[in-house]
Amino acid sequence: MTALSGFLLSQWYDLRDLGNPVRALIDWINGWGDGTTFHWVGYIVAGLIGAAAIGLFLGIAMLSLIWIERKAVSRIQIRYGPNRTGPFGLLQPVADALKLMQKEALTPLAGDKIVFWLAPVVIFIPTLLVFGVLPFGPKMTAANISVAVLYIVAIGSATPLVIFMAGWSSNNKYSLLGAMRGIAMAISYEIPMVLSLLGVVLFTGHMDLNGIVQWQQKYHVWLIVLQPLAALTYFISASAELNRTPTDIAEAESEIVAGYHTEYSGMKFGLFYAVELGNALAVSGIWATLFFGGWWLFGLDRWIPAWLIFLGKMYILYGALIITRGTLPRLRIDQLLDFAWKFLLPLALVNVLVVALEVTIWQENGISAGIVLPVFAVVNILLSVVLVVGYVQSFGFARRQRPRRARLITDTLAAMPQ
Amino acid sequence: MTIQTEPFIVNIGPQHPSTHGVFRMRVVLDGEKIIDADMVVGYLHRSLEKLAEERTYTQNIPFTDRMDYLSAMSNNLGYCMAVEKLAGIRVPERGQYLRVIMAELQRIANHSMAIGTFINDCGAWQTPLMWMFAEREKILDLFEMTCGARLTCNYMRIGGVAFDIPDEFLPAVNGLLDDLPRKIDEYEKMLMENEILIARARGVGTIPRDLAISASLTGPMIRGCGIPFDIRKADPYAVYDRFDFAIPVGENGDSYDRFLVRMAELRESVKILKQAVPALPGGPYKVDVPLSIRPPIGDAYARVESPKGELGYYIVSDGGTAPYRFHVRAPSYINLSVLREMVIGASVADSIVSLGSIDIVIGEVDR
Amino acid sequence: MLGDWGHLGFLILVGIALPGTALVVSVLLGLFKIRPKLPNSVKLATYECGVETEGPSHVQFHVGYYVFALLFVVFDIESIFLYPWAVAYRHEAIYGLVEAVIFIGVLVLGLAYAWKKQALVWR
Amino acid sequence: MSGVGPVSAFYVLAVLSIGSALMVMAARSIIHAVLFLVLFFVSLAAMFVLLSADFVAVAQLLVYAGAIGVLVVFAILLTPSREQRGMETKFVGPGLLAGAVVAGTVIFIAFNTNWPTASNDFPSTVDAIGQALLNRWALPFEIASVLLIAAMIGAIVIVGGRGVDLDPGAAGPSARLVRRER
Repeated sequence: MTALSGFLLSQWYDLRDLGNPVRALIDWINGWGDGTTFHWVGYIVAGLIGAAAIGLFLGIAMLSLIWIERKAVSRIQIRYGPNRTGPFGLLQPVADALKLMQKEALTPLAGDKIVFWLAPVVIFIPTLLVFGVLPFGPKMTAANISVAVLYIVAIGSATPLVIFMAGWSSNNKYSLLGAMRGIAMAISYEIPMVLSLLGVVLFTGHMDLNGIVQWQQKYHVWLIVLQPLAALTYFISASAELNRTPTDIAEAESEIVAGYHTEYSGMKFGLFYAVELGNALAVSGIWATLFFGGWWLFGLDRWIPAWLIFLGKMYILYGALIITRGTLPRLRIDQLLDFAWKFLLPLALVNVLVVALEVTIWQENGISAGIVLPVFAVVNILLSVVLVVGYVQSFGFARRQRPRRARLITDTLAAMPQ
Repeated sequence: MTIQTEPFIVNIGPQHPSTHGVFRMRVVLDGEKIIDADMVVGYLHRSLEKLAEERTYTQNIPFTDRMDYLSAMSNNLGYCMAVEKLAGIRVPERGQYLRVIMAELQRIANHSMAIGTFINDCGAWQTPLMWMFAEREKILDLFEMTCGARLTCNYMRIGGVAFDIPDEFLPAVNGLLDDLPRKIDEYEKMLMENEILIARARGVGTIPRDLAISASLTGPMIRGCGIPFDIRKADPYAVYDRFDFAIPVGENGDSYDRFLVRMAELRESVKILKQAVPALPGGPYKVDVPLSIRPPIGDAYARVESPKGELGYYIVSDGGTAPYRFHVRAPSYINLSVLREMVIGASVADSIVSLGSIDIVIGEVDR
Repeated sequence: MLGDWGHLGFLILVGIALPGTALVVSVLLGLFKIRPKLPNSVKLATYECGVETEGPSHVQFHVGYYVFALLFVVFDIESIFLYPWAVAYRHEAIYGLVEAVIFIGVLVLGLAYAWKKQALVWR
Repeated sequence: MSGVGPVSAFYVLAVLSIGSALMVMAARSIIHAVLFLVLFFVSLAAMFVLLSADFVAVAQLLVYAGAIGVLVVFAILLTPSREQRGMETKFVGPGLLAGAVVAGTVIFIAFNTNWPTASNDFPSTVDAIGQALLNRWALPFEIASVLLIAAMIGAIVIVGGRGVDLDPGAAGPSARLVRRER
């Protein structure tokens, strides 16, 4: 087997890393002429292939997610879900897309037409840009930049503004309310998000995603074991910005009709819908990269294509988002903001301090990782359990003020108020 | 320092996902906070009360189906009781028992729907509603088995019920009654300790006890305030005085208490059914009454505890085949009257929860 | 490195092209009469649950939003300062720890002040 | 800075940033102006990348495009709507003067600075910034935190920690506004 692996290694036909054939192609292009003149062609071709691959992947992923999401949520709700179009309803996303395309697209007269048309186009860019830095495999990052962790947060902070564009340009009261709620929520959850990722950076000393994955490979551990608090705060705060059910106050259909995209119809609405799924997939992708080892799977990535491992992790983690969506009621905006500022933010700060202390102990005493990492893992897991349970005990409703059943009265006359 | 803000008007309804039909709430908002609210009803008005003056007493029964279309059986029952009171008709035992069984099944079906939509209004993504629908479907199957219709049953008649139950009804209802307590346990486990649901509903839409009394609220609305007012106990009709059941009451009068009361009423209804089904006597299910009955001159008011509250029918007869005056005391309409007090000062999200906890059906509000 | 950033530029192009194509196809379908285009004044009116809009939609908003935006800016800048510190931390761990404890301590003080002053309460 | 790619990228970004900056002033709607401002911030962030300052670029994106953009949006929506539409102001003269001074300073500095240029393979700047913050600039680093907290306290005090009551005089569209404590 090792011989086979060696034979395959990094040849253009080694599809365990889809970067190999691309690199072979680029090398061939770079070799044109005297070997330096045509580098710009190679660069442009490489960039276009990477961008097109991510665009294509995102398109297919969005179609698949429509089906997965609808089917899974149906199962949660004791329904069948789509089962008429194609086997198991697999063609449902295609049917959805066709339907949306041939629907009449209305632009409200009172709205701001340019911004109204611009918003669904612009909202795609942040999603794609986040996928651009995700390592799909050891050498499969479209843009391997050194400040990727902060970059992800920065790109994510653009989405609320696009939501504001959509909401404001509709000239609709529900849209404006939705847009304002969306921004207020997004800015509140960005702080715990930044601080939770800070814990990861502090622990690994890397700000690029490849470096973080390689760190996990080097020490043979998933960061969720070492950083449960960061994983929790990141997951909650990132999924809060996705406008999905427990936190979908920006489009809260039972309150403000459809929030910021109330006025959108046809394909323009479809784009918002697709981006919502794409963003959710991006969050699960980041979660997989930072806390679940990315493309690395305890050495199995030598045999299974790394990109397949990464995709698998991404889709499995997406399941967590589906379950929260299918099972939880929506929070009110003040409760959401309270949660961000009074639960996630202190938690993230505690995490940063604890990690700083641990790294100091580790670095200053030169203890080997084999001893120190298990200890940190146990300490951090215990700490996060204590903190979360303590918070629930002191601030939660369910435990403190246990919901009693209704009082049962048989002698009604005696119980009547006088 | 005060910073002025411009209040702005938002219409919630008539075409809104969570106003349970075509109810319109015109609110004045300051940011998210409601500072004023107007309730607009009448989009579904069909002048049922006037139409009823042109039809015979029997022909009016299907109209009552279409008021609160989620609990047609209870509506039929109240109307038939009013006419029977007017004409002095006694309903045979079997008919009385069948009426109680159907009314209690209807209560379970209605409360399932009410709880499901209430949690939907709290923002859950359809899941509790779908789960609750599963139980409601089984009850509607029972109705279909008995009278052929699932929603607008038109089952009760003056002097009894329209048809006797088919043979397969009793095994089916017994199976359902064995199944239901387990299901209710499951729902209670799922919903009652849900942190988000408690956070969203507790303390939201609180009705003070004296307001509840002075606004003459009934049903789960007043019981949520801790007042055990239930027509089945206060003014027993049919054969309710023979059964042992309790009246669940809440404490604070908020949305969560109303939800708790409805949950507990599911159990109490099962308790009544478990006593009523084995005790179902034989004999006629209906007395013979002429199709175009002519009650003596006079008036009568009969009330039942419909799932939404006190449903009363006031009928004046001039001795003809049609009522001279037909008036409905619709619980949804009267319960809705306190909504303004509930939502002012609350946020948009809270107002939707408050509205959902009232459990209105626009068909009954507007008639 | 610079090349990788350039790749992101290509991604932006794709990010415009992808939804752009969808919209163009949708518009083309309209030209071929597959997609209807029958606007009228009621259809194009602002949706407000089936009744006419009252008053302007773009109104002055509640100040509660602004407080959170201000808090956000402050905390955002603070957390950005912490990132270079986190990367360079391994070189001077103890000194860095002291420095960070002071920095984060001031941050926590601010948070506590905002908490106590009820600035974190949505209204 | 060398090579066709970076140079052409520079010109594209220069046109984009100057164009959007001009549009901030020319836009008729104030919200359009804000959106152009955000576009300007974003193209400026891309400029920082060309200057090998990747961390500064991301910080620019996060703080200016994300945070300041949102702050400006909220500030505009907080202004009474009748004041959002004033195109004429008596501050035209002083504004032009101040603008000219700032522009002059910027041009002077631009021609008198020996600008570093990006290499195609620059090292990440984060580590260097971090080292600087840990060693030479430790005190400013701490003072910055105090400054930020001062800004936050100021904001809370100005807005009034106890909240804002609706002025009953601001009776808007509704005739009977009800004032009620929650």
